[in-house]
Amino acid sequence: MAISMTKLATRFATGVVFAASAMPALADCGIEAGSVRILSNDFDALRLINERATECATDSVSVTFNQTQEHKSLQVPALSIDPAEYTVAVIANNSLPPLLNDGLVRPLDDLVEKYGQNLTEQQLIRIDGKVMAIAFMVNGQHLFYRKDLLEEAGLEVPTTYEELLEAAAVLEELGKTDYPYAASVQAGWELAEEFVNMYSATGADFFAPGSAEVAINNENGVAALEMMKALTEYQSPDYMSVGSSEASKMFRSGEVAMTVIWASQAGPVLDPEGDNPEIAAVAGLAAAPSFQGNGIPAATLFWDGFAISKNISDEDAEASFQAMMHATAPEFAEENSYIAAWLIKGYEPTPGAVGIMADVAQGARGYPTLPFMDLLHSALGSELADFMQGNESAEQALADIEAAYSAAATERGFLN
Amino acid sequence: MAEIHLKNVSRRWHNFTAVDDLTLQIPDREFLVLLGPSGCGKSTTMRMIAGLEDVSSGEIWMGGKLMNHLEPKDRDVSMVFQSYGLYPNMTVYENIRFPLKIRGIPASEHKQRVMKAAEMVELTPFLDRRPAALSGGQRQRVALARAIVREPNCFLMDEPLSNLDAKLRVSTRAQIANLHHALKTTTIYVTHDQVEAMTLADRVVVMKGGIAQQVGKPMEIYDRPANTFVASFIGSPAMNLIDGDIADGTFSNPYLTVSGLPHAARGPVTLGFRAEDVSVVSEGGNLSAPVYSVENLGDSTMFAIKGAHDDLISLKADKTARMAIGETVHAHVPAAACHVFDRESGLRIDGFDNQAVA
Amino acid sequence: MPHRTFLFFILPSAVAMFLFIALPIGSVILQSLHVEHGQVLVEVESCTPFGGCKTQTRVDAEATAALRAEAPLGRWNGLGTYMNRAHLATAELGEIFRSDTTLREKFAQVYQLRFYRALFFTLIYTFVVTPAGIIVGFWIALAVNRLPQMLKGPVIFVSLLPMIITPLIGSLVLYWMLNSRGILGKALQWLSGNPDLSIAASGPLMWVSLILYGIWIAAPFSFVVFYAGLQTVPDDTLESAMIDGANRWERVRYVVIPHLMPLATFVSLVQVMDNFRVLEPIVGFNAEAHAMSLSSIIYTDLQAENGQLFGSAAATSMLTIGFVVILLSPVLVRTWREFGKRAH
Amino acid sequence: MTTLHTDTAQSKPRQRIPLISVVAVVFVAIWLVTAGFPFLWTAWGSFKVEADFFSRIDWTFALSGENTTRQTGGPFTLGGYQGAWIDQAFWKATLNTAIVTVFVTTLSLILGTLGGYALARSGRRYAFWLLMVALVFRAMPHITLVSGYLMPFFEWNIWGTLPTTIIVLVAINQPFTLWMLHSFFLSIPKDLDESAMVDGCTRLQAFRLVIVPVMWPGIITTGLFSFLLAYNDFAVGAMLLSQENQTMIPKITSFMGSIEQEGNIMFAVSAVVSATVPLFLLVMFFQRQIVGGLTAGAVKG
Repeated sequence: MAISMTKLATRFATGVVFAASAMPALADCGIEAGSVRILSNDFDALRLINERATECATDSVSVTFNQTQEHKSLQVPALSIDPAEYTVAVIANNSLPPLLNDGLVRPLDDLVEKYGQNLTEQQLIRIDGKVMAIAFMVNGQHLFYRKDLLEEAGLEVPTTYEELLEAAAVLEELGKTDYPYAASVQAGWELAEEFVNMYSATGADFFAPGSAEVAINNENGVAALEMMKALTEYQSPDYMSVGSSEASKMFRSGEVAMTVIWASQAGPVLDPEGDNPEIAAVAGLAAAPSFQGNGIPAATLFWDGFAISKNISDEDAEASFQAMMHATAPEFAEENSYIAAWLIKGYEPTPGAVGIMADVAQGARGYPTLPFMDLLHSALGSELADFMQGNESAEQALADIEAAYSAAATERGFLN
Repeated sequence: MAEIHLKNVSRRWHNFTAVDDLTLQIPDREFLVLLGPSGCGKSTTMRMIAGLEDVSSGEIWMGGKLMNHLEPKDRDVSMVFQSYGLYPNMTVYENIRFPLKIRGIPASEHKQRVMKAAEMVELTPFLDRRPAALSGGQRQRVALARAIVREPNCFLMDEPLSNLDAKLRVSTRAQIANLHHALKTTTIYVTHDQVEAMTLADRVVVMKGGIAQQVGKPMEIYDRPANTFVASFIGSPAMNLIDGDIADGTFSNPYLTVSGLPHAARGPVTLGFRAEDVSVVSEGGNLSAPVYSVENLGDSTMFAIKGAHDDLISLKADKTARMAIGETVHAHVPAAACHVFDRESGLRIDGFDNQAVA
Repeated sequence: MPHRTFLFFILPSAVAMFLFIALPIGSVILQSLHVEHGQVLVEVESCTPFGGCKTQTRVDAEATAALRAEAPLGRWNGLGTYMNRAHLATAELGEIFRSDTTLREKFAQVYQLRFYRALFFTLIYTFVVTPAGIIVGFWIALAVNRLPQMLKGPVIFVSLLPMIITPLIGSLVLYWMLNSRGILGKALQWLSGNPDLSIAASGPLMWVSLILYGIWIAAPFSFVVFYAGLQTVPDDTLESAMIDGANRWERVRYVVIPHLMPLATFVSLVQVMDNFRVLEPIVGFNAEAHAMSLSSIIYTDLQAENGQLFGSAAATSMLTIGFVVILLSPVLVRTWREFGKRAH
Repeated sequence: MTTLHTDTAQSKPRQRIPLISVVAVVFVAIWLVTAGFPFLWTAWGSFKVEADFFSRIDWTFALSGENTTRQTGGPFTLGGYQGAWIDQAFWKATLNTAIVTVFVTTLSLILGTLGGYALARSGRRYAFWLLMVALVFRAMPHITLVSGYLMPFFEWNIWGTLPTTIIVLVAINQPFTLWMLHSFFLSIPKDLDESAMVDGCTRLQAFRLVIVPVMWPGIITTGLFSFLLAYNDFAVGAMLLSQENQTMIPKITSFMGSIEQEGNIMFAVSAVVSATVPLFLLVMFFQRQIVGGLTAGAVKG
């Protein structure tokens, strides 16, 4: 038993890196000494970055990381203590606010000046004039469609949701797929995200300027909701349990002709060696449709990036920044251009990034990096399900959301 | 050597008093029986001596040492439980050896001492059995052997015979009497069976409601019960107790008149006499009533009649006596056999003693 | 047992429970009575990769931290959190009941409130699954008890499977089978003759599935307890019932069931508590659209994605405990009586 | 034993015996399928590829293994197992789970037997109230407790380690362990520990040498439930363990993917099947003790 375990361990330990301090340095990151401790979400692109960061480990530099889906629950308590449990928090625009709210991350201007020669202006997340985080990749929702079917039906690629509805009607008539359309409207976070996308495309703000008062209970909100409801006509009756992954699978297996889902699904969808090569060959990507004719794609862009802990020594902060600079160096983005849409200098968009790049080009809005956005998102997630099932009116739903949000925001001290 | 002394010992829970201010002096080598109905505090008293129960107030002394706060293991007593308390996972041998092992007696002595104890209770053939494979009587003897193997200062026995059938009870009782004779260890024995108390005890403590009603040698208690409770508890059948009035040495109630009693009291009293002191006569006598039941016991015949409060009064007659239910029986209750108790308090009224001894 | 000995034996356990359950519960109660400090909001210029630089609202971390340092618990809110819209919603309830609507409409409006929606499902789930699980378990126990000796082992083994499976995984396994493409989902479509039938699309079907799942996972526990209990049914009583002319059902009714009653109390005690905490099937079945439970709203409140609401989760937790105590109070009273009897 | 059917032969009209037996057998058969089929199906499916087991086209692919044959050359594949165990280092999570369960079970039983014994033998009111408080503790949703641990654990620098998680699980498990063991101890006669004490044992010796040996059925039954709690734990492990200490269930859910990235569901399926195997073995070996333990008095209410 013991012997076989050791054997297994030696054979496969190369696949997983736990504490890299014992490993030989594979790259010279120019770090003299320090401890780098990374907390990140758990998906492939971040896994690659984390592992690349561990290349900086030397006798005097230790690099460890913790990839977990619970990272959002952990980051605030883990960075609140002194010294912080982690020196680097890999965050996205929706997970940065909690750290900012509590003042747990440090300004990076001097480090950017010293080590950030490869950074582009676009990567610098500036808050109140200070660089608080470095973004390195982008994600967001866009349209996936079947070139062959649209062609067969004589349709253009829809650029607005109004067009998409018409196209869906035609495709339904055509009857080549089970349903014309799929969207990620699984009850909870994804349903709320879909509303955020739709509402973003109206160009209106979510909150009254300068306050935490929610401002979605208006005709824009009603229009967004009614469009979401109208789209369900062309979706599988199971739509309330279809998330981005499920919609992607439906598209890949030829059950639907169009879907608006996360750009990170482009990889599996376009994979010619996946389960469905014949679909991969005819899949097309385009910006998310706009809405109400103002041309803004109904998507919210997310950037993933990192921030450095405040409660650590300057030496560790410097080491951490350098390690992350090494991990997200231009050659990394070049080598792994298929993994994600990088914001890193030297990245050439691949065919899989066409959709997200179109979103960016057409002015899709970023997901609001506001301290109270998560509360609104949560209220949307729990209150929208009834509306989507036709149990209440759009006006009622928006009123409920406003009430639920206000209760939560009061508890958190944003409203009085 | 274990002289045991209980000084004003009480045991109370919340609002319930199990033992109330009990004082007892138990000399070394005595066989003391605590006798009483269930819930009278006799077991609690024993458990306090063993250390299984806290003492609420008062002191327990043993061999000149204050025991109140000692753990059971430090009191050098051994105990036999009503349900035997055998260790089901150990063989008979291991069960008997357990106290030796746990008290750190040198292992070299174990075998010889266990064998000796087993021999005394005739268990030698069963030593490698588990308790589950033994009969009730055998289990009881294992418990006895386990108690004697250690030669403690004091044996405590908590109704050890009550789970045995009638026949075994008699033989085990004899065995216990014999053991005490051989070992001469101070023994405290709890029972609700007055026959056990009478046959085994050097002294008996009759208890009720947590209070010692009478302490004395078995025959003393039999002959001079201190109150109506003791009188009704000791003897088989129990003493007949009849309410009536006494005046000028004559007790009278509607169906019984006894004269010739000492002039020690007057007014309402309870008269006690034992069935065996009565002589059933064909005519006359001072008692006459219709027969309620007849029991032929072989060596004698018992007649019962109904008293004023529907209580039964037993009369012992010759084994040849024959009567039908409903016939009127006549009997003579001799004044010399009568005990007189205060009606109110139930306490024995002094001045009748000398005649009572038959 | 003397106090000192009792303390010695109970101490390790009591310390563990005190540190990791009582203290957190204490802090949970404290938390539920407070709301956070007013966050100091400022307008700052911020720049992101998309849309360039804009004026946005931020929390002034330093000013807020200063407020927090003064009173770390936040602002005293009393029972405010318990009464707000996310919990007992007293104000909303009052309005609903004052309004001039039919009872049916009133119910629908109350059902819109998150807490009552969760409470309603939790209660229905608890009160269907608990007795149904007990009854199914009891019948399995009776039937297994009739099997030939050699079959009993394997049957008991298979019967215990739903109990030992990790709840989250058990619910996933069943959901995979039940969804419209799974083997059971297909079977349902075939049986109903409706090719579009899908449990994910229908509220009532989802409820039925959740409840069936609950019974599936609860029955083995009752089964194993009742089966054990059946082994101790006294032969004498059964035989005298037979002589008294009782048929099989009457023997079960008048001898076996009374004998198993104490076990049924134990089982229902455990099961009411477990069922009242139902969470895993709702997550595993992707059922949030159709069903919420008290635990699932606590879970939602604590998800970092949603901007953790500790106070709100704390209040729901305390209300949950309150309901459990009410549900269990008959058993608690009984235990108290028994304990009193045992005391001397 | 078997009282319910020994009586049938003598007292009932002949023709009713087969009927009721048939009903019972059919009922048991239906139950067995209900209880066992999901496991059988999942175990079978774990040797297929996703396109078969979760076929969107035809569920019968799960039986025929069409895509499995096309993709791997045979109707069965070990791909899921290889992916989970080797590529994703599920073995590491298994090892962590083994450590956690062994320690949680052992510690729960040590603490629980001591405490349960005290509660069963003390007739005092505070013992009753302790039991009641423990019952209320059991009603507390775990997730609420866990979120409260994070801050202090980080502060004391004990977050992320196995011992911390083990102690938390033991504590969370105590109310149930105490209740169960307390009822077991009630079924053991008081005479036993009292005679041991009179024979010269301290309370602790009496407990260790006399009571524990006769408690084995109860300890095994309670131990099984502690084992299941530790083995099946998700909330505590997911929040309190760092990556290298991750246990099986959180690992399996991480195979399921997230919004950002699709998971590999077949890894999850084969990990689920792998995770169920030890439970199978456990029930197989301890079946007699579980039932026996329950009979011995765990359940006297």
